[in-house]
Amino acid sequence: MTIEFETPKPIAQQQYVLKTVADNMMRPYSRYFDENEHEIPWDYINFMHQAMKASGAGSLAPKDKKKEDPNKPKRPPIGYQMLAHMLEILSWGDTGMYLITPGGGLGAAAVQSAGTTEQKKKFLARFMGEKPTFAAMCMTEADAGSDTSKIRANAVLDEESNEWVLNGEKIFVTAGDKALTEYEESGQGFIVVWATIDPEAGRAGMRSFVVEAGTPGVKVMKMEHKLGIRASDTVTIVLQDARVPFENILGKSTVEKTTKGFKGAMATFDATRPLVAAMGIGVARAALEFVQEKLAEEGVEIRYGKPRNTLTSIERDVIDMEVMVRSAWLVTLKAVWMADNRKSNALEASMSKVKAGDVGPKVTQKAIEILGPLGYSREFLLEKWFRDAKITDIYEGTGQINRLVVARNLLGYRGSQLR
Amino acid sequence: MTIEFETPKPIAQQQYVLKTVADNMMRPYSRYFDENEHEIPWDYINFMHQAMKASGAGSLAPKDKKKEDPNKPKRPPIGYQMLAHMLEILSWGDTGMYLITPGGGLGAAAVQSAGTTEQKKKFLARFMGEKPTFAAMCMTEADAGSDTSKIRANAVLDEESNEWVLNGEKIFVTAGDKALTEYEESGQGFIVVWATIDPEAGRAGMRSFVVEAGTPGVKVMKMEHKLGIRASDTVTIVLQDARVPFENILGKSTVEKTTKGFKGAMATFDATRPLVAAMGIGVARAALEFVQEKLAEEGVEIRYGKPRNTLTSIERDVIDMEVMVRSAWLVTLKAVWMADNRKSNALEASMSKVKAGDVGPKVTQKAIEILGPLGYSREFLLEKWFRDAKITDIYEGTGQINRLVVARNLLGYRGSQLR
Amino acid sequence: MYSFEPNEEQQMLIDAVSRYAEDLREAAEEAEEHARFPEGLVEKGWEMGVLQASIPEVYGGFGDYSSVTGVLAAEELAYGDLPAALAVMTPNLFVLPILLAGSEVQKERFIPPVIEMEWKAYTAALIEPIFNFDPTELKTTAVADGDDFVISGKKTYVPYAKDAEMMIVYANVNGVTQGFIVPAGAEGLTVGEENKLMSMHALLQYDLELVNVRVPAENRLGGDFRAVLAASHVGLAALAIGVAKASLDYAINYAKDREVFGVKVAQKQAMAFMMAEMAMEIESTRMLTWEAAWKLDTEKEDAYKSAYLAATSAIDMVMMVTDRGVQILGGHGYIREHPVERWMRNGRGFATFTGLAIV
Amino acid sequence: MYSFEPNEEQQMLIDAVSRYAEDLREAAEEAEEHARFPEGLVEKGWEMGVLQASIPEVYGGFGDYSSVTGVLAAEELAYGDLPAALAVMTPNLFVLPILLAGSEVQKERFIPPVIEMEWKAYTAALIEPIFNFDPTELKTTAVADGDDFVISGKKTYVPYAKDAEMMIVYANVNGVTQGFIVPAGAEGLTVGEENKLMSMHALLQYDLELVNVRVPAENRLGGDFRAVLAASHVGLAALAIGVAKASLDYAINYAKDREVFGVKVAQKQAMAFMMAEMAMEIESTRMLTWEAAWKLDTEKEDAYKSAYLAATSAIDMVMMVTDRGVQILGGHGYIREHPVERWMRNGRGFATFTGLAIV
Repeated sequence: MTIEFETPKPIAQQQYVLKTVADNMMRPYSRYFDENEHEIPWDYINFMHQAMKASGAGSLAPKDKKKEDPNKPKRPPIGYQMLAHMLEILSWGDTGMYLITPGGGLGAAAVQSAGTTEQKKKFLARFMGEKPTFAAMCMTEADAGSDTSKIRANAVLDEESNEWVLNGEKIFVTAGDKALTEYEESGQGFIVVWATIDPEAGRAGMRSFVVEAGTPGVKVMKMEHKLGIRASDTVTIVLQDARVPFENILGKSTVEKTTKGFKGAMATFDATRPLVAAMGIGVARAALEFVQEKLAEEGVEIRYGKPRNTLTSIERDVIDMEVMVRSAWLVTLKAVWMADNRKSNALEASMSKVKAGDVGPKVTQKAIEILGPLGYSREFLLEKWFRDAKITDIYEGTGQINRLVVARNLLGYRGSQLR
Repeated sequence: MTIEFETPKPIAQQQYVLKTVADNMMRPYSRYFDENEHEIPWDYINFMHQAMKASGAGSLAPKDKKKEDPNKPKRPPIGYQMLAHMLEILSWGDTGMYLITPGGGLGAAAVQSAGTTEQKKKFLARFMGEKPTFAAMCMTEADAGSDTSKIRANAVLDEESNEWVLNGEKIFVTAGDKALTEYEESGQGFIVVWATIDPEAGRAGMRSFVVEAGTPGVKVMKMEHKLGIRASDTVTIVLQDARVPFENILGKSTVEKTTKGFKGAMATFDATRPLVAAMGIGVARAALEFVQEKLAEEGVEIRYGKPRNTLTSIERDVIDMEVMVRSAWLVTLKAVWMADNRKSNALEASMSKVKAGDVGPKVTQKAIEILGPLGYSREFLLEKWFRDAKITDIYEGTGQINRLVVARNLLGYRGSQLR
Repeated sequence: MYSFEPNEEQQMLIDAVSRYAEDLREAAEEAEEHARFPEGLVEKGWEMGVLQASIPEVYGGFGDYSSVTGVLAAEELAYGDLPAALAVMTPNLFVLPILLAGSEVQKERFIPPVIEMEWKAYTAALIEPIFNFDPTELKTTAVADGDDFVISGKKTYVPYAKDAEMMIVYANVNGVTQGFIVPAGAEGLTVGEENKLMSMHALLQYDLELVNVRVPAENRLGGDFRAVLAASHVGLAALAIGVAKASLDYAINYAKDREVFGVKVAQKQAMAFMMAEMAMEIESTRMLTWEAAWKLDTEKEDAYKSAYLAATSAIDMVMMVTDRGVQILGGHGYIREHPVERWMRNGRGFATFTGLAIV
Repeated sequence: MYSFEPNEEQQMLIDAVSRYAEDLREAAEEAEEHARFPEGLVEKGWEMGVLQASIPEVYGGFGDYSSVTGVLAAEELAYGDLPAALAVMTPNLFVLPILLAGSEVQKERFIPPVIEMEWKAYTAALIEPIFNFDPTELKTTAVADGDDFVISGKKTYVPYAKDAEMMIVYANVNGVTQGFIVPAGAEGLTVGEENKLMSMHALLQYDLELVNVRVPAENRLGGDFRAVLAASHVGLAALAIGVAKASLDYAINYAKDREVFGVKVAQKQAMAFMMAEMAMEIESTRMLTWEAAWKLDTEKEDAYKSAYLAATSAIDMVMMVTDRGVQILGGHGYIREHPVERWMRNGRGFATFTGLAIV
């Protein structure tokens, strides 16, 4: 080991490719899909589907290990680092569009991390199919936001038919509409629904279920109108006596007096936090670079190296923005590097998420202020990036929830000791 | 009523007088008494004592009402407003020296607010005597800081001698040494000690007792070495079977199932919070004005009215400093105006304290940064003001405790609902 | 004396405006989504006569100009809805600069037609579509030519420019900003695109181009532009306070209502502290704004500076507060059903809105 | 590759320095109160050979210069005590600029005598006692005169100037900052008053006056001053991290130990959040600093800029963190028995300390 900051070659190559995607398939359409909230950017979706199929990627989730060539020198794993870079640059392109990239997102990731080999085969093959296909994760309920112990959706086993019967209402499901609605252009998707199989058991009774699009009793009830990331749909899903085969449960079907299963789910969140951070940082970098370009056009030079007292207000702002964006990114990189190297990264993961949640709104808002009347206008994408950036401070645990997680890890406290 | 910001004439006159005191009796000696921590500025003390005697003030505590001349038009009361201005400008001079202004400070204030007429006569007359005389308040204990319910000092009535026997240890007593030590130059002082007369009764059992200098069993154990406000002594006081006459208890000698007495004490704190805020603002204003003078000497103009983007970094800092100092002061003024007009000001009082606690450190530290190598040097008073200012965020309730108070008042929560 | 309570007359006005502001609040979401106010809403606000009450009788009004009163009313209006408040107050942009910096003749001639019972689009053009816009160093120029001034330049964020009967255009005269009364349809004056901004969709604002627009010298407001700028500073500060207060109150209600981990959201120390700080910063800015307005009314030497400090405070305060308003609602804050996201978008603009409100 | 772990050699150095830093911590309070380090303390640090290990053998050392290694060691030293760290590292101020910006001849001639086993006062003079000091636009000038340069100006914050055998004086040569090797006792060179600062009382620093001090042209470091400035930026950033980390760790221990309202102070959400944010900002600055040091070592194009960003981050971070360190201790934080107040005074100076540490 040593201290090093060289971008690995495969990542640099991927960055190059995705920059082209962002420049050509995302940015030119960003404004349109922001102004036309519930339209779907099929061009981008189809392009990404084909591109990923061609590259053999299939899904943005970390890949299973390839068979190793014993003659090749062993390289340290960079899967999460790769992913963080990909998400960062695609969000630099357009966070809303990125969020509906086909390939299964969090839904597929749940199957991959908690499913049996059989389940993986059954549910994940579709993402390499002819048409772009979506999956979504359904966790939040109206009365269960950060406090996931209050989930009320339930699954009852019908022993006669050997089916699970699901009831409940899930809100804030990202890409839920695309996962459930069978568009002409898309394959059959699914959602992964968190529900309790034993309401008395608290978190120990929580399980996740794969619910295929087309299942009777499952309905998309409401598409939210949002502040930002409008290219992605956020929906409410109602399950009314929705029946799924027994084998669609992810994890054990019996309840033991342990919250291991649930903690597993929470650990998945830990793993995804730096990835969410990366997305927020992508947006912030977009805004920073935009301001830097505009300032260069206006002939405004940023004099690095000067004491703060001798700077202009704008120089100081831009320098502070750079500090924020870069440091948030490095903290994120460290968190994914730890994940790749199987080091426990709960502290770093939540740190990166908090940082990105702070930095995105601050940097985008500063950018708007610096550009004045132009910054606030919908002529540029800056104001949109500001709206997009705020989501990072909110989803996958608000800044406050993540500060709690940071503090617990820092102080060595359990949840019961620091609420 | 109307909205008005004209400084009342009597206050303006007092400001003028105290400015002269600050300029001549405080500032020239500030550095000396900072560097020589436990020396006593008798010149200042004697001067203030004579000045206050001459003006009939006697004490900085709000005066009792004068007999009204029925022919004169009735004026709205301005006692607290006057006091806030006085403290602000004396702290602008030197907070440490202000804190040992003779006249009884918080100790005398406690007698004045909770004592009987007889007690007031007995204990307060001395402040108009030949020699400067001090009193101090003893509340905090090693294990009872913000959490006053944990006070362990106790008072037991010796029914034979009809004396209270006090035991306990009090820390962080401001001017405690001057209140208890009989210097050649000073009169006999006293301390007001908070103790429980019924350990089972919790806060309902808390009472305060006047303990005269010279009482056997009372000892100043330790004089603290502090970050700032070094001209004032902060001491630990130990009471070991210290006996005081029965009539030295302030308030009822019996315990009822009510915390009224204690709440009264807390209300006193509410009343003093804007005054503590005023002190912090005085220091901040000193630093701000010092920077403004230096910048003017250097030919640096602050271009008010310009959009932030067109400012220099220093202009922006100075403008922000002005905003902070002025707004904290206006919030404080409102709080004391409310007190004078008998409006409930718990919210405003704690707001002013939080603001001043934030503003003092921020403004003084910015001032240091702006003046660079000179700002950090002990050649100027700036670095001292920074050290002095920090106390505002700490004593009479830390910034965090006061935020709690603000939040409770804002949200309409009792202490039990928001801890 | 110090005193921190509106007088009786002001309190009555506050109460009346506050009732009207409830209508604004109710209409706000739809107005934003459809980029149009419901019929009669702005007119109803105008009919309350807030502006008229601050114009002396001799110019057709029925009161005296008071910056303090204007500030109190503006906060209440913005507590309802910022763009609607700006719409109701658009004629201020024309009337008050004339009152503050115009000649006796200009006041008598131009003010009375505006402050009639009916809201009419009289407006003003200050902001320019450039980087580092500075109202004290405008790029739009006015050059004396015989008895006329010839004005050229570009403007943006001009409310109701399309319908305006007359407007004030600010221009640079030898390094000094001066206002000029320009009639609609003046030769060389083109109303351009409707501005599409991050918020305030229902407040129609436009680009403006002036190519050698000629106005008689008597249309020039000869007074000190800094008085107008200061009236904008306190006006915007008051509006920012209103928006911030709206966001805080909404967040408080939400946080006291919603449970998380067995207690109310508001009972979480971190959340409670956030709200405490929001309240403190609102109060701080309000005090600065009141003092500045009072200084303007009493013609204190440093009144302009005070107004500037109030505006500076307001810009940062409203951003902090409205951001936290969204944050306290969490996921719900991001949904357009709740107004906090709209207030955050409003809040983001105050650094840019110079000249858009004058009280 | 990305990698975030010191290599084995670095880890051994960290461990060794960390043990020595415990001595520094123990001595710090008394050193500050008496304005003197205990006998042998600085020398003991010097004997660890951190500097020597980063000088190639050809110049008398036994290793290769690595900014990353220097940064790691500096954090550990400052975790013990900032002024002692600066004292131990004072000879760096003389040696490293020669290594970074000197000629081969200068390196061979001037470096070996300094890095012998004994700590000797070799130092450097950069800071000037003026408002708006800017290391890239010095007021001290050096003018070529025949084969010599003639240097005039005033300096301040020069560590151990009184005992220095030789020092580097930075001066403005036609708008460019350049270092000059100046021997003690050079004609025209006067060591003035001992500086009395807000903190670091035991680190003796002095004013310096130069009146037409003449040095041969061969004493001029001809290389790029920006390399020296960058080495100072990362050095100070690393020291700031050490001070901040010390404060956070102390606050954590205190808050986990002390009870209030029936729970530990650390269990209060507001307190816990404060510490979480302190940790995050420390980690953020550390990452920037490591990256900058790595860029310096690998000669990346934007290495100087990265170093500057790290220093900028460090200045604000260390102020925030050390202020909160005091705050978390409440009244106890204000008492000089606890080191948090000293760290806060240390922290306040980083905006000013440019050139006081070079790694």
